Amino acid sequence: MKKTEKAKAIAKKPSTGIVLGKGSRALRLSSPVMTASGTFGYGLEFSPYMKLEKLGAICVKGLSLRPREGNPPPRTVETPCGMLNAIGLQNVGVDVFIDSKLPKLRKYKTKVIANIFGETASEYAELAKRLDDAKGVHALEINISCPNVKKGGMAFGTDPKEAARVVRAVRAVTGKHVMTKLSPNVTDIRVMARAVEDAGSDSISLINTLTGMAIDINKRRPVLTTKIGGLSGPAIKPVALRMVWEAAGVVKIPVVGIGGIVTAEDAIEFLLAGASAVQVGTANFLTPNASEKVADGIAAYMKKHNIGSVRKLVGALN
Amino acid sequence: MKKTEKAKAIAKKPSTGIVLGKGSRALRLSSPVMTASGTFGYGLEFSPYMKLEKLGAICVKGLSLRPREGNPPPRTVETPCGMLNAIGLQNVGVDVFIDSKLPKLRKYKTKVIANIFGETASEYAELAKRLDDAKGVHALEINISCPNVKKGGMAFGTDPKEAARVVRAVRAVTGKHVMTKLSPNVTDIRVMARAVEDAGSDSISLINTLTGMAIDINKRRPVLTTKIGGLSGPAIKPVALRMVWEAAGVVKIPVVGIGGIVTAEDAIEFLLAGASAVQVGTANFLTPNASEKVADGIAAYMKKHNIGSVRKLVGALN
Amino acid sequence: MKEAIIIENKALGADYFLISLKWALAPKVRPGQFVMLRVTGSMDPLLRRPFSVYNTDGDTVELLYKVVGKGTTILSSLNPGDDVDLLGPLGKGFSIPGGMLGKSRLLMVAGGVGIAPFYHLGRSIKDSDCDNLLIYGARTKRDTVVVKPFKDIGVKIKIATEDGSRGTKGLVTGLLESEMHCGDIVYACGPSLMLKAVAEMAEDKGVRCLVSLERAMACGIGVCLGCALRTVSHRPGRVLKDDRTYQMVCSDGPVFDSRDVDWDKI
Amino acid sequence: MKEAIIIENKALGADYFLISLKWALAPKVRPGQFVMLRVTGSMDPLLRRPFSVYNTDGDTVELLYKVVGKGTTILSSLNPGDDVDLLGPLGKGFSIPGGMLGKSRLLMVAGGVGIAPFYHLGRSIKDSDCDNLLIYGARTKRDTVVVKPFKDIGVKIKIATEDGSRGTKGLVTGLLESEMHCGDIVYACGPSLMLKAVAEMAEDKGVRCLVSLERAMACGIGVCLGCALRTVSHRPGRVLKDDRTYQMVCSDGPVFDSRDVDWDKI
Ligand SMILES: Cc1cc2nc3c(=O)[nH]c(=O)nc-3n(C[C@H](O)[C@H](O)[C@H](O)COP(=O)(O)OP(=O)(O)OC[C@H]3O[C@@H](n4cnc5c(N)ncnc54)[C@H](O)[C@@H]3O)c2cc1C
Ligand SMILES: Cc1cc2nc3c(=O)[nH]c(=O)nc-3n(C[C@H](O)[C@H](O)[C@H](O)COP(=O)(O)OP(=O)(O)OC[C@H]3O[C@@H](n4cnc5c(N)ncnc54)[C@H](O)[C@@H]3O)c2cc1C
Ligand SMILES: Cc1cc2nc3c(=O)[nH]c(=O)nc-3n(C[C@H](O)[C@H](O)[C@H](O)COP(=O)(O)O)c2cc1C
Ligand SMILES: Cc1cc2nc3c(=O)[nH]c(=O)nc-3n(C[C@H](O)[C@H](O)[C@H](O)COP(=O)(O)O)c2cc1C
Ligand code: FES
Ligand code: FES
Repeated sequence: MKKTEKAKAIAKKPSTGIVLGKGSRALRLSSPVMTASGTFGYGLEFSPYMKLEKLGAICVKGLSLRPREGNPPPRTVETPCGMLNAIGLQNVGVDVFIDSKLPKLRKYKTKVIANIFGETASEYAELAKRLDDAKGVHALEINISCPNVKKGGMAFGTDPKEAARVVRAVRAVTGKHVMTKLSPNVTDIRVMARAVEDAGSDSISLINTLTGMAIDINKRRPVLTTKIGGLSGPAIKPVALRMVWEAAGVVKIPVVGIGGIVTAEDAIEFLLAGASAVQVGTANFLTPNASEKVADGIAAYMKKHNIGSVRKLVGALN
Repeated sequence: MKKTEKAKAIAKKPSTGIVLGKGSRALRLSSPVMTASGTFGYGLEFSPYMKLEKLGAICVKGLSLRPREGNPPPRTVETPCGMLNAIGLQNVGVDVFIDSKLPKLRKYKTKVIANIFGETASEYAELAKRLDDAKGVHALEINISCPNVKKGGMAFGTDPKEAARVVRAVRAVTGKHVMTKLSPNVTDIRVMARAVEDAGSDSISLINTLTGMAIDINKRRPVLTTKIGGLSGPAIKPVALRMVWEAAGVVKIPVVGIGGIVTAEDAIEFLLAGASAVQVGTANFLTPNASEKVADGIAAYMKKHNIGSVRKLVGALN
Repeated sequence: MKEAIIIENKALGADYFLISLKWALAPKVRPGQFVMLRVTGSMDPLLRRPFSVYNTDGDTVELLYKVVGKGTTILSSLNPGDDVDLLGPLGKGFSIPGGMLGKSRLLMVAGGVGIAPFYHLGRSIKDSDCDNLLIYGARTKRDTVVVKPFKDIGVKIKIATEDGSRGTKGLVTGLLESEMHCGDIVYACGPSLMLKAVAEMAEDKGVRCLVSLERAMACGIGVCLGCALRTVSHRPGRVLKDDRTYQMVCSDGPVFDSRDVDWDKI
Repeated sequence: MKEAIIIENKALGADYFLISLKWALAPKVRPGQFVMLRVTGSMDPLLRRPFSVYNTDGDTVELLYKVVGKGTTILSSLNPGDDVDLLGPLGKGFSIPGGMLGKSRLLMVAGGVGIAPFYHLGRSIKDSDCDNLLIYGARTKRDTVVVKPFKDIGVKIKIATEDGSRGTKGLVTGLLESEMHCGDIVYACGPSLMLKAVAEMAEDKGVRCLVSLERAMACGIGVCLGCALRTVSHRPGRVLKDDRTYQMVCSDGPVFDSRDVDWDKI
């Protein structure tokens, strides 16, 4: 390739960069593709399978103040085009994360989002405080929508007032970008989206899992010991897409689309519906480099359709 | 076979009969398997493919006061393990149904449930009145949960007060069994279930479709002209099962389970979760005799596990 | 829904395949009818896929298909001996308008895989007296995968390819302009835009024209009401508004009189 | 996740199959490790399926599997030349407790398809001095599908069938009673209840016992935290409560020291 041709090729390369939010709390992503919390470990586990740098960000497994041991097994069960999980937020706790996971993660040139979960608003605030000066954490994702724990979790995610309370508590103690992750188990997602926007969230991500159930007809028992679990995977994509489209229609802050994304085509549907970025979840289990493939596929689509910047795709329905 | 052996065999044949509700409004079904409204036409279309008598009941396509032409195409799109539809309740109208469909349906030895839909509570009542003395209609299913029409529909299905108002209006004018069909697009299905029970519903059926969306990334348009449609099929089964289990836990009236049932195993999950009967929907498109197979499969399971009556399966979780 | 056993599943090039199936209901199929095929026992893809019947012979049915997505990819990977689940025959198929057979020339117009139903039709009319003609449009020479079979049954055929690599260069409509004559009956199958153009031309010339349409289908038997087509006709039993009506492509069609179709809303 | 090509997919009877795959990573597999196999490009079944590696030979890997449901049914329908997607090798596999190799006798105990990992193990230890023994339990003679391969590599084998149609009548634990001796190392794979019984017997006799466990798995690489096993050990990095700990069968196992397993909660 001659020099000028090379320059042209580079000029033509579509820009996949996207900025979520504004000012000092802007989250600058080199790609609109992130990985969803709980499906990508602490990121490091995937380095043998893909280039982590291809990702805009990694959302790590939900963190709580103290380590949590999670629910008794069985914790997962396959369903048609989906799976139910009831992990129960097993995690090493925020301190171990900061001390022993984060230093290794910092070596990778990708953003890190800490997904946090508390049983009270002040626990959320405490988590945010501890992470506020953790080097290498670029944003906090408030998980107000986990169906698999008894206290907090879902309650915060289905009541707009409670949700706003958590967001305000976190907002008050951190200068980092705050992303609030919404639960789909509500009558009107727009109400929730507006509530967390008003409370000061810099962005919203959705959807977390739909609550569901599976029964073992031979044992005549729910398969999961918790009876109910969270449904994820391609099965939920149409619901997720609808909610992202609805939420994006009523808030000004950026929206991150999650739910059943396996291919670049899936991700593009979410971008067109109004998401500024996406998270790949369950697909990481099917193909450890699924998120990388999604990122590559979006770039290829942009090239094919002559779309210079990923921003031009966001909400670009005819 | 000798006479005594035959008698024994008959005695051993498990009883699949089930009675929904009490007194004069009891709905006596020979099988817990029905077909879901909108997926089985007016029943007659399936007689070439199966024995309609195998069914406990047939729920016919949603009926409105006046004929409705439905939504512009495309009206359906496949999704992972599911489909979205936005038929828009195209139907011949209640009068044509009574005059020209019902007489033919009466010839089959199975119960007929008329699924009704109005834009106001008084339209529901008017429908119920017209059907009240229609010979061959054994129950009314109130559809307060159709996502595919602009007026009424979902609003009735997501607000417990509105739902109760519709049920009371119908209850006031009919002596027939009233089954109320709930929408899954709510934060707490138990609130809806209790509201319609208190309003006088004889039974509840759930779930109707989850609202969802699909986007054509080449045309950059929602696939459905209505943008949003109703998600059905195996994909929604875990959500449906969870909601049936939750609803059955809080009401005393019988619950009819719907959502993604394809096989007898699926149906048995619903029975164990607390449903007294089930409806087979989208599966009728995959296999026109799916409902017959489900009915046969339940009987086989009962035989294998030595369960004398289908009632013993209802809610029989260990 | 009777099981069918694959006898052969032959790649014809350019993503086309011809599949032969042993199927008890094969003798019942009339030209222009279709079947709904379930390519897998899995729930993804969930729905059956519609395919026109290309040919029948005793208890064998043949389908000509093009690989375009999930379902057809799976179908193309199946082997002789595998079984698939066929529902059909479905739809009304081509019907020769009353009394015209033998008196009118049939002008068959096919675009791409729209050629599929014409072989069966061609065989069924091959003893007619008229000088029937098939006009076959495709993108390139590679896409004209079934020319010889038509020649073998004595159907006259003219070809148009977009790049001119076989036959006339251009679209079928170009060829049609000179070939469509008063008194012909036109049967057309192919992309919607082609059908629309053919229908307009037929209307201009006052020629009867039947079109075979495609729609996303869930049930194939007229019950889901998914495959609605806006028509301007007033067949009984359908709901009207603004003088239009929805008919079902699967059960009222897939073949429609071109004058009945609301081409603005296709 | 490297693509693998099917070389052979042989029915062994009684729903068992032996599949041979050409797979670049085959040489890396250690005995007792497993792979996660994606049987279809479709989204149903969604998840990969875990299978122990039965054997490796150059760039060939062999899996012994039993058809029990959706995924294994699809797998059994695949043909030579088809490709499948393998993730692995995964898990820690069997490790010979420090310094015991060559000094202790290996007593392999297999129940049903639990035989799978032992062929690879058997081959890897076949040059050891000890008089190793495989005890193989199955329901009936028909289910004892891989006896000869073990004999061919010189592994001594004793069989128990539930109906007595081959070998001793009864469960493997019956045979074990007389075969398990102090100083042996027991490696066991099979149904949980069998493993529990074997573990108890080993504990009674003071014999080291490693068990290979199964769990529903989503990721296979330790990230979904789905395949939790309650253990009584205190390995670092795990969360404790009431002195117990969850370990992941996929990444901490699938082989565990039987004393570490909380058998009450299996
Ligand atoms: C009555 C009828 C007869 C047909 N006859 C034939 C035939 O003889 N040979 C043949 O190859 N095809 C025929 N088709 C089209 C065929 O049904 C589709 O190509 C097939 O369903 C695609 O399935 P898929 O899973 O491979 O593609 P999908 O993955 O479902 O979709 C891939 C692409 O194909 C488009 N598509 C999907 N379904 C249809 C459809 N029903 N019609 C048009 N486009 C569609 C989608 O929009 C998408 O762009 C017929 C369709 C109808 C309605
Ligand atoms: C580490 C490991 C190694 C294994 N090695 C082998 C092997 O070498 N050969 C072999 O045939 N099988 C092996 N299995 C079991 C195998 O993974 C399951 O039989 C398979 O996943 C079933 O898939 P399916 O889709 O056919 O069944 P499904 O339709 O998913 O289920 C059918 C039945 O099998 C049960 N089942 C499903 N998954 C598992 C599982 N992971 N473990 C136990 N039961 C299950 C279900 O509860 C159900 O009753 C192994 C499992 C693990 C965890
Ligand atoms: C095994 C598993 C664990 C999860 N853990 C978390 C978690 O810790 N925090 C959180 O916010 N979401 C969690 N989720 C939800 C996902 O991040 C995501 O929102 C959901 O799975 C939908 O996306 P998907 O369909 O792409 O998987 C988890 C999901 C799965 C499947
Ligand atoms: C094409 C289609 C049309 C439907 N029409 C109606 C209707 O008229 N009235 C109604 O109450 N439900 C209607 N439904 C909802 C079904 O009755 C059922 O509640 C839903 O599809 C979930 O069940 P399934 O997953 O088994 O299909 C329709 C569903 C489909 C797929
Ligand atoms: S496909 Fe269902 S009505 Fe035509
Ligand atoms: S299967 Fe995911 S952690 Fe083991």
